[in-house]
Amino acid sequence: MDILSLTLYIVLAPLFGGLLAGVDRRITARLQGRFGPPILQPFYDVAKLFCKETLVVRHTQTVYIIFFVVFMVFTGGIFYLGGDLLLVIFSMMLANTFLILAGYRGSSPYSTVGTERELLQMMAYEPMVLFYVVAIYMASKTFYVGQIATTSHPMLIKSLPGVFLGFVYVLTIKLRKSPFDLSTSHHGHQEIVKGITTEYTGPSLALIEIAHWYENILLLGLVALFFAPHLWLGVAASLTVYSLEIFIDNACARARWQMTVFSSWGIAAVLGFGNVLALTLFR
Amino acid sequence: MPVFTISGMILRSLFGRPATLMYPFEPREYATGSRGHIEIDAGTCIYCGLCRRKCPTAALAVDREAKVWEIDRLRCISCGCCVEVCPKKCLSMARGYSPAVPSAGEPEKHHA
Amino acid sequence: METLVFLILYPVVAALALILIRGDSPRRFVVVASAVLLIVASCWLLKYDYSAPVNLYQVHADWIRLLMQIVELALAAYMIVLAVRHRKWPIVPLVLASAGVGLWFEVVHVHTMGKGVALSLNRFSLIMALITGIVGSLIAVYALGYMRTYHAHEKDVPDKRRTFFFVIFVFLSAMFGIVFSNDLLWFYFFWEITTVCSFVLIAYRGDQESINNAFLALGYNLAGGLAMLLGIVILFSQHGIFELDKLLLHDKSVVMAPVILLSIAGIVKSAQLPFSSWLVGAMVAPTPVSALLHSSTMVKAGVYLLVKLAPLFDGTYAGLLVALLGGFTFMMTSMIAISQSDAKKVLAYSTIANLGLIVMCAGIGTYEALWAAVLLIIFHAVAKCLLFLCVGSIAHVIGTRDIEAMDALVLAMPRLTWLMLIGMAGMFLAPFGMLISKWAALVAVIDANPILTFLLIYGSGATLFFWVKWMGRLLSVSQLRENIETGIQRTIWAPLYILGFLMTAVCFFFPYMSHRMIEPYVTGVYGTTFTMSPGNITIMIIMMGLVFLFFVSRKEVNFRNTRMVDAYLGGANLPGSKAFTGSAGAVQKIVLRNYYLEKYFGEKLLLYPSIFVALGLLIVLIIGAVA
Amino acid sequence: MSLMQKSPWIIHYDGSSCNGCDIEVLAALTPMYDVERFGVINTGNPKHADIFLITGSVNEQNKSVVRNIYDQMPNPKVVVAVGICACTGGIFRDCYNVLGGPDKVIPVDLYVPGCAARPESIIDGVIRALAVWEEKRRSLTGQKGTPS
Amino acid sequence: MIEPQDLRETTLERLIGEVQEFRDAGYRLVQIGATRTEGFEINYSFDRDLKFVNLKIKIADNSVEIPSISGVYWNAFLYENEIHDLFGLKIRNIKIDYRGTFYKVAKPAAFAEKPAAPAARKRAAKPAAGTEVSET
Amino acid sequence: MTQRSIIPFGPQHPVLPEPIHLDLVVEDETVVEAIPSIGFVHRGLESLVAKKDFQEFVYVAERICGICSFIHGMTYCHGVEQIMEIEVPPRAQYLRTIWSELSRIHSHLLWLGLTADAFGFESLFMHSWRLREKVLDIIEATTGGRVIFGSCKVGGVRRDIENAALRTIAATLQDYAKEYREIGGVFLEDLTVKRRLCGVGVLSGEDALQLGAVGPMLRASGVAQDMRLLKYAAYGEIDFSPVTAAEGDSYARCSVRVREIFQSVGIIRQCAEKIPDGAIETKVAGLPDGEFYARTEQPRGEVIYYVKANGTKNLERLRVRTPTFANIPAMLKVMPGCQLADVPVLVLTIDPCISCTER
Repeated sequence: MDILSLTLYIVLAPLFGGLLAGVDRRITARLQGRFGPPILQPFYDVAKLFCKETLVVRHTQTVYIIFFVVFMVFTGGIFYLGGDLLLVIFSMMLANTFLILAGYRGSSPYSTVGTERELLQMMAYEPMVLFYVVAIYMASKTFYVGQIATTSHPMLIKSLPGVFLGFVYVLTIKLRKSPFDLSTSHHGHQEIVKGITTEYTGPSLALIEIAHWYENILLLGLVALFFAPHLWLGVAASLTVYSLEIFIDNACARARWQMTVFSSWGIAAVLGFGNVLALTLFR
Repeated sequence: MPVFTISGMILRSLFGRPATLMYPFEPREYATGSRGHIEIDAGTCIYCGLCRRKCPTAALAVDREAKVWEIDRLRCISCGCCVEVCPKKCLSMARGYSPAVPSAGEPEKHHA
Repeated sequence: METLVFLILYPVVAALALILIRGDSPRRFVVVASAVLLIVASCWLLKYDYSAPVNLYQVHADWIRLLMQIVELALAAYMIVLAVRHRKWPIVPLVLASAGVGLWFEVVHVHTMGKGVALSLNRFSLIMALITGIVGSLIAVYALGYMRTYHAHEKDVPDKRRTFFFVIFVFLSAMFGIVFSNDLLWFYFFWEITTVCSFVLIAYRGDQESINNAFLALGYNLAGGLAMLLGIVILFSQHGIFELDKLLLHDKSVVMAPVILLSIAGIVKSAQLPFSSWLVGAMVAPTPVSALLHSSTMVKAGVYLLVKLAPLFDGTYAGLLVALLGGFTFMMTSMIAISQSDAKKVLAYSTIANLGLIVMCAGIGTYEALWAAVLLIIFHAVAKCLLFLCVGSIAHVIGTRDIEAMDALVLAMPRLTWLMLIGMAGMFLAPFGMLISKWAALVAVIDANPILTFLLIYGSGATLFFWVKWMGRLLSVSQLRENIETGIQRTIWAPLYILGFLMTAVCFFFPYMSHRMIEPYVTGVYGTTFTMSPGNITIMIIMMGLVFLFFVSRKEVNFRNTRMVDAYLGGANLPGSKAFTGSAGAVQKIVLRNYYLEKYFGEKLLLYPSIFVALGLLIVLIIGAVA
Repeated sequence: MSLMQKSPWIIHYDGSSCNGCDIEVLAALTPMYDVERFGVINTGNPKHADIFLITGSVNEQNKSVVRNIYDQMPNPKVVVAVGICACTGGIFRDCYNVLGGPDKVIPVDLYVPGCAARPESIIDGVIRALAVWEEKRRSLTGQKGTPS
Repeated sequence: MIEPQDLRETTLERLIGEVQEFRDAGYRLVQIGATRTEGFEINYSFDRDLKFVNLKIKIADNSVEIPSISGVYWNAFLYENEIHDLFGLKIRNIKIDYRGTFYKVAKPAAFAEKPAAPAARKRAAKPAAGTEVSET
Repeated sequence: MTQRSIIPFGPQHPVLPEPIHLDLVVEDETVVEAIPSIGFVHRGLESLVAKKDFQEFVYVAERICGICSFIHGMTYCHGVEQIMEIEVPPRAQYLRTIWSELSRIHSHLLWLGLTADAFGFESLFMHSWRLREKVLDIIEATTGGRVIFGSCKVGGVRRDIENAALRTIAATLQDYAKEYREIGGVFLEDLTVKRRLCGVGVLSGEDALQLGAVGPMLRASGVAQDMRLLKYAAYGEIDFSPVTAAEGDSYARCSVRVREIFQSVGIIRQCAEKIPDGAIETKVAGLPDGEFYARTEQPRGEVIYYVKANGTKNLERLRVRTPTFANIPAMLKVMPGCQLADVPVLVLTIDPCISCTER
């Protein structure tokens, strides 16, 4: 059964991720008063990128991207096959570390600034993500996603409202949406050009895009975990959270890094830690 | 605390019609008098060459003997200077821009 | 029993031999030979039978205690002479106090003690012995090559290599002594020797700065030693216990006061926050010293004591305070490490941070915490030693220890860079050691106290930042550099390769190691143990396989038609020269630097408030002990 | 219209143009004309771009910049000269510092006339450029590995 | 004339002194321009609450050293670098001196050639109002 | 080993519509030093004066800059007319005022959009430019060109607008003003926008005068100076007062520009009411001889046209000093000490028109 669900995941996740990105771009365009691209636009972009020539600053920069994609798929695999939640978080961090090393490997001023900002972003959202894991462990007594998804009869959201709100706040950083799209963002004009992906062209850029799709699907899975036993309620909730993110993306200016890091730490401390405290006191 | 102050505008444009003119599919009609491209009524032209001298970017060429009036669309900045100065008023400014061309190519020729 | 005594005494013999040898090649022979001998001996310990939780060994010669007392007095005299010569007045009362109390205790009580159990051996001390034996002797071998280039570079430093190797091997024997001794007086004796060794080695350079730092370290450690001595005296006078194993069996509420005094000694020795400045100061010593004493073995002695006392801390008020102190140290020092640009300072702060993590686990005292602490000790010792040695060799070749000078090191010194990357991966990257221990610590901490979770989570955020930043600096290439990795002796490469292999081996075989050694020890102490579920272990092994594949894979893999081109410089680049036309027509080379966020995580900003808070915690701990 | 043609990413650089054509290129992105309907994104990075919209003529100082940007674009790539100044140097043709259109420095595939080329003519230019791009792509993949 | 413009003549020596006076009087530097006549004319214009004043200096050729006024008005360095590049005028100690790399131009000092002898066209019927150079 | 990296804020950059190069010496995202290098758009069009006669040069003058092209043409004509003592009929003066105010509105909306894009607020950029398109439609209807109007010439204007059309224009602008108020409100009240604009690039009034800043840069630091008070074109008969702000930071400059949009709408309404009938141009006879400094108010500030003629059909010298050239020192003074994220906002805060600067 594992092999089947693994292949199913590996095939379906990018499709949903791509569709999600397509719908995202269409809604963003409509919010901006524009007609917007076709829904399958992300797939056209990736198809075109695969047929482009590869330009490299250093010959060894592409291997990091390949490992970034491999680990991102691996992380999603662990999560959707009911693996250990902590392992999912640490392996996601490992995948992001490879992306950051890829950015450093680009060794150009803009990709280095983008990489440093990606590091700041990672430092910003890590506390909240770890509080997320701690809180879910405390509420459901297990780390295994499989067991959490099936056994926890009172929905986790009831006992973890603070962690849910904190996680949605930090999701803006992970989804690279507006107030916190410091390192690389889909918006055309950014002061550090394209951040980490400045030095990556053609196929490696396509791989990065596909990895982002996997990551988005994984993040929405993490959001859906709060509504654990009811699958459809979880899917609906994560889609509403995603559309909320799109709305915030179009309603905020980009924040500076200090605002990003210290506000995320503050939210993690207040909402995440507060919720964990509440759990320990009233257990 | 005024956050998301633009939400009214963006929600209105989300649920309203997008402001896009769907250009290539619905042709764009230009305002009257919009400076598009120069047209010549070859019959009335007396090939005096006044427009050629007045053109700021030397886009026109007039050959009195062969009775040929030439215009290089890639040089004409559609300023309307030749239309003003033409004694016979045979040049006119039409609406609509001149199309994109793959290479410079030789200028358009008009003769009697 | 014979191997234990051999391991304690042989290094002393080797040390004496080394102080007499003048020439370089005989010294090399003795050091290599004794290194091999120590490794074989400590592996020989594996053959022992560990069915019983702890094996105890009587030692019938009571002249040993007399010998120890004489050596202690000699050391005290030596320290007083030096303190007077260098006008370091606070040292003198400390030395007098500890020598006085020691002498008084000897005269009054020793004859009533009777035959105690002097030495003991269980799986935890086996692990510590293995670390000391293998890592310690590898460092000694590394020191041979390192000291030669060290004196070639630093012409003004007097060549005292004979005393250097003498003290190194004396230290190794003291370390074995600490690990095996069950009798608290023996424990205290070896504890004081390591303090003096560290003092001598830090002052090796002889210039004013290293002397000040040496005395600073001496002062702190002597205070710790004094606290331990008082603990032993109170323990014996009130409860008649002078052996560690009996102490562990005793009822914990009664014996809490001396245990807290002992733990304060442990906290000082492992440089936890209020006392962390001596370890950062000790970085002026040559790198093998920093590697041996100040990251792998000596500071581990402090933590060894605390982990031994961990069962007593389980659920007690003092245990929570020790855990808070450890966690707070972990968080603050990780954040301070972000703003450091000197490589050894970063390693020092990271060592303090990881020791803080181990102290936190010891403070919690549950079985998961103990399992995590032991695992943290193993991974940290191997990884940090590899990193220190690599930084030492790199600093010799490029002349500076500044991280920014290590730009494009992967071109300049590829082998050393990849060894450092393995070390760093061991330190913080997901499938490797530190993650597993941090994972277990998280599990242990969740059940204990949410505030500890807070400290652990924010600290791990900061660790990620400064490690990846350093890794990136090694890999990113702002200007091309040709290979300058020549002229490094074989005696330096050998230990580095062995440590690199050891690091990978430890990470790959950690489930086997945990199953064979750590879990039996934990069941021995608590009856139950924390076992990693087989599902997770397989996933981890797969991840480690993938990362290992990355380290060995051919890095040049690319898509079909690939073209080399310049970096994006806004169109102003001068083709192929990694530079661009700046303003006023100047040719501007690409310069890439990391972020150090001095304004937010600076040492000045964070260190003093954190020392203040840690002092508060300590005072509450002491009041708890007295009341 | 093969699949690949549906996502032409453009990069815009202003040679020595009077920025009339530049704001028209930017206007083409905005709601009234919205070139994103055709999948066009204005990336600022030559390494991600397929179509190079250059406005304005080339002068002594930005000759090397235009060359650098062109070299940093991965094949298959198309150059579109927007505006009369980019086609033939326009009204500033006989200034001492103007070398003429970008075709003096890089091969230009398409000329979009107009003094301040209207957004509609820029959209037409981009659509025609797609055909040129497709033809180049086919020739690139046709002869394995010899980029045009 | 929509607004009376006070155009004054001055010499190289008195330049720095007069510019300092304008600075103390609260004037802001509007522009420094050069013109190629037989020799060269350099105009320094200042303005305070819409009152416009211009100093003009005439020099024979561009080998004459002109003192830089960026000591008094820091932002003058832009204008001085520009007239140095376009007219080839030598200007001493500009605060930020680009030494000729301010503009990378096809023809250095392009504005310095003598203009072709103006076709001696008949003056317009109305005598040119000309400039009442009011000497104040 | 210093911890300073050098970032080329190069000629080509996604945030810059026009090429300017800044060498940013950066330490931890704080800009330590910014050294500019310009000249990427220098065409040397002032040398065209020798090749084109003074009436034909209007076409060149208009094409110095695309955004404020009409005011360039008008200032050139104003300069030549002053030398030749030509009386421009009042209706032409009013039409010129209306067109320059229309180009001020579309230029400020363009600037608002670009600044929003610089600090990462893409939907604000799109909406600002959506509103700007409406103004461009009005301009195209009246002059035939969206960006280069080409409706001004020496001695008057080329096209006329009937009074009825003028009144409808004033009315439509009046209800556009409602949407301008909404978009202006986002710029001036939104918290995330204020966090990116307030306190960024503070320039005191004293410094602004010393550094020769002009236009909104100067008015945002409290100095009420507007060239339109010189009463050229029809500004004599229109009552308006310069819009100023006190703080002197990017937020103040943004609020000055937003309020100037409403001021321009007001001016156009007054023009539509007061415009007299009559001819729109006078015959130009003779040749100019003499020199004059024509000064008018562009959306970016004060522009100087030094026109020197020697009685021939070609001008002897034309010197154009545009406002961005005067504002660059102010930008350079304000740049060190800011964050890397603020560099695009600061570069855009002087509303750079590089093609104006380098002619």
